[in-house]
Amino acid sequence: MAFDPTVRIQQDDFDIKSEIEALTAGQGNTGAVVTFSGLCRDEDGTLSALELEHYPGMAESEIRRIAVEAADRWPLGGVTVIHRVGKIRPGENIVLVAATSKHRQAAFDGAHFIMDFLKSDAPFWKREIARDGRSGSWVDAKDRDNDALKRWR
Amino acid sequence: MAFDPTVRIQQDDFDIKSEIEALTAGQGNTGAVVTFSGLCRDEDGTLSALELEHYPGMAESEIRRIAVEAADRWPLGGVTVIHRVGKIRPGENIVLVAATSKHRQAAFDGAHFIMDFLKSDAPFWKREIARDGRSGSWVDAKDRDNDALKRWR
Amino acid sequence: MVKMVYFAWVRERIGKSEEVIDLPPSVETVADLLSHLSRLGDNYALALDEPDVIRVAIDQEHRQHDASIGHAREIALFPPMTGG
Amino acid sequence: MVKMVYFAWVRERIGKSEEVIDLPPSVETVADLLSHLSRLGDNYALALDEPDVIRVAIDQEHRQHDASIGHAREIALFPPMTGG
Repeated sequence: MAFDPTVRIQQDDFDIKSEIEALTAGQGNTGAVVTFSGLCRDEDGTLSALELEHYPGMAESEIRRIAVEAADRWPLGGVTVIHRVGKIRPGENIVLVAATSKHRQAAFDGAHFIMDFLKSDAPFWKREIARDGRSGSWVDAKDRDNDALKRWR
Repeated sequence: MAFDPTVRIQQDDFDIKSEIEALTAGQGNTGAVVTFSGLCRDEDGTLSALELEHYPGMAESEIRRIAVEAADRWPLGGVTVIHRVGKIRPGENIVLVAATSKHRQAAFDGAHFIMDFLKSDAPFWKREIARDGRSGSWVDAKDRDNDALKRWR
Repeated sequence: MVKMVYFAWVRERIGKSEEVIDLPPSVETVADLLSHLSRLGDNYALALDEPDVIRVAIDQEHRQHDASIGHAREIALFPPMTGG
Repeated sequence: MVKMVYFAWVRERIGKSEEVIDLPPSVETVADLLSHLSRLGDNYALALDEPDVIRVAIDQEHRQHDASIGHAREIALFPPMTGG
């Protein structure tokens, strides 16, 4: 691997434009940038906010491990992953995965792979805070998130 | 299809952040945004610029046709495609494809599909202007761009 | 009478970006059109030297070489596309 | 002596986010640990009611239930992850 992935866990929002600029600055060989942004949905207007909890230390190291594995599988130029924690309102960003490469195929696959494994391996948990003021319920893990891993085997 | 894709061909650069905001504003059901940005590479420092030519009218309608086909195949919330023309320097943006959906798989597939077919079907041509001042040569189409279409059949 | 438009190196080799031409009745398909044009001069012959490479759009839609020209209003000739 | 850390509804049901506990020598695997904990009180029993669902990390690395605890310094218990 020719680079060190940028991994941040933070309460604040991120700026996708400046993250792309940081990834591509001075990288004359970069022809493709793929970004995935995960947003908080409003669940048909019923959701007031998500509360995001994580395992400090392990969350960063798992994301870094996944990014390094992606860089072993595809010729990536750089990777940035930012995951927000704390209270996140509908419409706000939750997570950013950005991957660069010389060509588009590697950038698409790398970003998609990182996102799929982040879902299943990175220790974050979401709680839904409903608009009717009831204390929230923890989001259940989805079968489709495990199914999504099959494409990479 | 529940939306009208945004398709623009322009000389000016685009701002990926404001394009994402335009796609997601008021769309409480959007949980995933995937963007592809294609950048002008410097070709190991030999390239001064790319000159992008297009077929006005047909370029827009082909991109729109591809976006509509993507929206028929996946449950997309919105699509934006911006392709620049004219002189583009190394490190600058050439093209943006952005797709939104409720879940990430559709957004990844939709953006990837649109980009693969844009490469093969949208009437744009690149000429390389070399740093040594020689008049440029037209870029040849790549076999791998045709190969890339196979995954969608 | 049909409007021809040319792009990229097809345009450069023919030496113009568009023109209106008269097609003889014997020109029925795209392939007929390409061989007709290539007899109009060295510039056309050079541009259409490898006809298999030439992409064709009729009224701004991609067409194969065996397609009928029909009542085309605008026919575009160009190399394989390299956008994106 | 091992530091236990709990997250999400495991943390809520046990009622604490971390603690240091003494493990009897009979606790050799993750599965042993889960059944040991579930006998420590109703809160643990509730949290670990469906042990198959519980994910485990030893020293911040994912481990299966048949993994040996060995010289673990920190063991984390949590539900399936729902980030991203």
